[in-house]
Amino acid sequence: MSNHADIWAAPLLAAGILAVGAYTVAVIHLAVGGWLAQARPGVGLLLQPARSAAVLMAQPATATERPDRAMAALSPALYAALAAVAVTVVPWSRSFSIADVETGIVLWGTAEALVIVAMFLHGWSSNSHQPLLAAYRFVAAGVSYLLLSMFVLIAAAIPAESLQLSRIVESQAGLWNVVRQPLGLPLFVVVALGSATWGPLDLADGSDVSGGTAAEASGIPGLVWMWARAAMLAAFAAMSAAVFLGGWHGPVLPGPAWMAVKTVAMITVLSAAGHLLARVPAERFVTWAWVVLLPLGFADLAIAGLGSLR
Amino acid sequence: MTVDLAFWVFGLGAVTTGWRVFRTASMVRATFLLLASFLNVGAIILLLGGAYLGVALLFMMTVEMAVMAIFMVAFMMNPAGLNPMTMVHQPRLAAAAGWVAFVAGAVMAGRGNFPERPLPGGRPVIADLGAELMGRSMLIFETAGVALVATMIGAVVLSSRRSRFGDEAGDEGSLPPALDPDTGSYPPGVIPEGVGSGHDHHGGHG
Amino acid sequence: MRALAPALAAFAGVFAVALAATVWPGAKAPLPPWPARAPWLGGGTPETHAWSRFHARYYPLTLVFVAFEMEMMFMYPWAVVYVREGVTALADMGVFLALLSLGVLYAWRERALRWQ
Amino acid sequence: MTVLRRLAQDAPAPVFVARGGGAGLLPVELQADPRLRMVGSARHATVLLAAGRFAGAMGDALDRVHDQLPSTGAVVWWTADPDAARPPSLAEATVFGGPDPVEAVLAAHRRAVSQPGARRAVLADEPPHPFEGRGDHGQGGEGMMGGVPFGRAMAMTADDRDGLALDQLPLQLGPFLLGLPNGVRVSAVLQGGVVQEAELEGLDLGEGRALAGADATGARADLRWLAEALRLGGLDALARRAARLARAGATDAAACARVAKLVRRSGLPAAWSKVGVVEGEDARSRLERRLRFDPRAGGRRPLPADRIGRALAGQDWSDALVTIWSFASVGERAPAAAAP
Repeated sequence: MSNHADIWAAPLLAAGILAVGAYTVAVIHLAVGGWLAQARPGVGLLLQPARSAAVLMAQPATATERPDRAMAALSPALYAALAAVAVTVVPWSRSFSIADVETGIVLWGTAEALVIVAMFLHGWSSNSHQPLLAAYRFVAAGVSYLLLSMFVLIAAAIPAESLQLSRIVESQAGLWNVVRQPLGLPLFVVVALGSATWGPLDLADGSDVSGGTAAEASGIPGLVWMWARAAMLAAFAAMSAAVFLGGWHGPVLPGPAWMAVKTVAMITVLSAAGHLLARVPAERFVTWAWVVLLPLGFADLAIAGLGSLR
Repeated sequence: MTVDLAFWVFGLGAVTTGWRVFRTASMVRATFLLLASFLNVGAIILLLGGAYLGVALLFMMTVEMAVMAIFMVAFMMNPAGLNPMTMVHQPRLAAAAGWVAFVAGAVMAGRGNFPERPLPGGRPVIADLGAELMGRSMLIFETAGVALVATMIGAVVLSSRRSRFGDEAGDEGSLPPALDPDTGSYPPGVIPEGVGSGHDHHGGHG
Repeated sequence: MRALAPALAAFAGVFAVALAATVWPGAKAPLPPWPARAPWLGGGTPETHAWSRFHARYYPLTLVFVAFEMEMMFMYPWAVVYVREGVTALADMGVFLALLSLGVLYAWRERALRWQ
Repeated sequence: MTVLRRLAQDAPAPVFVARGGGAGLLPVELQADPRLRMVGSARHATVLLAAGRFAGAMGDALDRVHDQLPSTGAVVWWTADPDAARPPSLAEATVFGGPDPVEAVLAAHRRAVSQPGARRAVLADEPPHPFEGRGDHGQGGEGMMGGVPFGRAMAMTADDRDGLALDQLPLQLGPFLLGLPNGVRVSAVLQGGVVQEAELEGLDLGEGRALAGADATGARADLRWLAEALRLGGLDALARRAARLARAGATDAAACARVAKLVRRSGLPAAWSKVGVVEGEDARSRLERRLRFDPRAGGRRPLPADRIGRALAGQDWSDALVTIWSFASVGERAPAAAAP
């Protein structure tokens, strides 16, 4: 059961899914924010991300005094491309993923690790102080949450006896992982918020460092970066839906529809977490991740292991 | 055909980025060019059918180069190469050694007599690896665990000044490295109390 | 490998488009004047370049992480054969993780997880 | 192209607000308006809204911010004394004297995205230090670490608490940074994101009339303070809610209590605990005091700037900002201006 898209169709499919996903993230983010701010958002909300994107497209790109131009151009592109490669391994139905790789969750982990590199380069390349501080503190958080991601995905692989995403979804036919391994999803949400540098883990682009690695970005480079962040969050929402919420399994509706519904639900959860939780100071997050969350990751693995003993 | 083409693309990519490592003045660029080189090598391993090994290489190298960048920038003078400089010491010797190694490797690869036992496609390589780790190689695997704990403890002991005895107690009793290990001379201003002064030693309490 | 090709193609395609979008609009524009290019400090000024021998406050942590991550690479194949191997695999990994927790516990007790 | 412009015109205007003399925390309330979007860096804005008076060093800082606004951006000056002397950056600004500048900002935004005439920089187009053609390679540097490559010196090493001697970054931050009270600038030496030494400077906010509504007391003042604190903590939606309540006059005690509850649940108090401990009191307890919206609790003696400056040493930069903001007095005379 290995299915994959045509090599020429793959980029278009990945970019299409991400474009829809990123726009959905933006709309839901505004809707939840408006609701929380009691601002009664109207239907104009649906166009608002396009409008804000148009502002950036009308704006010239700025430069700093002595940037590393190549790295400054490469890092947003790398980040966007990592969201694309991540979304390719997500299965949308029993018979369709863009690339149902045998080593799916390892490839996913590689993309997460490269996100840390992209983020660091984005902050480094402008040769500006606040982006640099933000990039370094992000790396501290990154090396702390990356292990959690590995633990929860490996735990999901145990009952599936495979690292392949389609098999992991298949293994949830009876019982979804969110029930079978209850610690997995909350820990994976931490990883999602970190990788998209969102809400409580917005350490790379936080307001306390004037927008962090993006503090110097305006115009289209800024837009590409913002898009990539939203796309990354969408990719993580889809991955959570596949690995923990049973993927395409569900009554009545066809598989892809269930995936869409679950992805949107996850985007709402992530967005609400972003709006309701304050940014965690990097130093405390690091201690917390190693001393509290990592043992929870062990426990998740133990639960998965004990549950899979025959 | 496609695989051949991909091999050449990744091969050239690996060599070019590897070469550029030594032609840049920025530590960050050097580190991530090296990463790019490793990623290309990982892709070649994937082409060779190492489904798990290839992706594992991509993963490990990414993480390790990210950590290396932090240390390179921290400890190297002029880490961004704002003033032009060269990354190589003893350039002639290095170039000669590099070429010798490259030619030797290329000759071995091209002229060597390798056994031809292609594995049947579709073998579950990852499960085989797992079975190996749980079977014959279990001792090796557990030994690696002990070695990694020793690595962690060693890394903490060597790098952290904070300790359970206090925030600056990590260097309790330790001395800065001597400039010249034979004569035991220290750079000016860092001669610790009780060293070379002939008095009784107090240790270095901060 | 055949399944990896679309993933690689998606990477390359999105990378190329995003790179072109970032680079192309500014390619012909003249460089903004010097004051427009000063680092953003909310009206403040720096004395030096930001690029420096940056004191990452968490360096012991990164070393612990590298060691830990190396061990994690064993766990992927382990997970695949877990159901087949049963209690052996559970015990094996239990010992392994117990060992590594010792490393993390030690790092925590020595306060190596805090900013140096 | 016209579609793009029409879309951009109707977008929420990304505005960077610089608070000057006589503005108090009144501009914080602007985020209540959904047609505006407050941004943290002038590079993200189409409109620079300068609120209040900008004299001396404040004017110089505004000039720098003005030049960092993308060249298509527009400038609006919100002032009670339109005839007062103004820094060069405000020479061509749209002047607005009324109580609510939102319409003026929106008009400036529409102008900026539809007919982007390049705004001229007001500072001289020259590098911080002349470097071209100097040094061994013509980029102003000497040897490995010397000279002024590309116009700036390189950072130099200094001892630090963990025994390493890595580079120090000496810089001045503000006065227009999120979390800095009006007219406060920080001269800090950072090493690896940790403050080694810091000094708070109170810049001259000038004399003259204050903006209508700049002075606020009681719950409204606390809500203004809270709105900025929440933005600093990454809670933009809650910050907008607090700003809306402040704008409505802070009369709804139950609504204020609900905001306080949401803030307590957000983890912000936990993030602020043990930060900026001065006289046995941390930023968390200062936050908690504000969250009670108790008019009698206000009016505590502002702390001298040098005490705050000393409290910053050893903190992470983001914690340092939290510390400074936790001491911000809501009135005009920010902590830095208080006599020791």
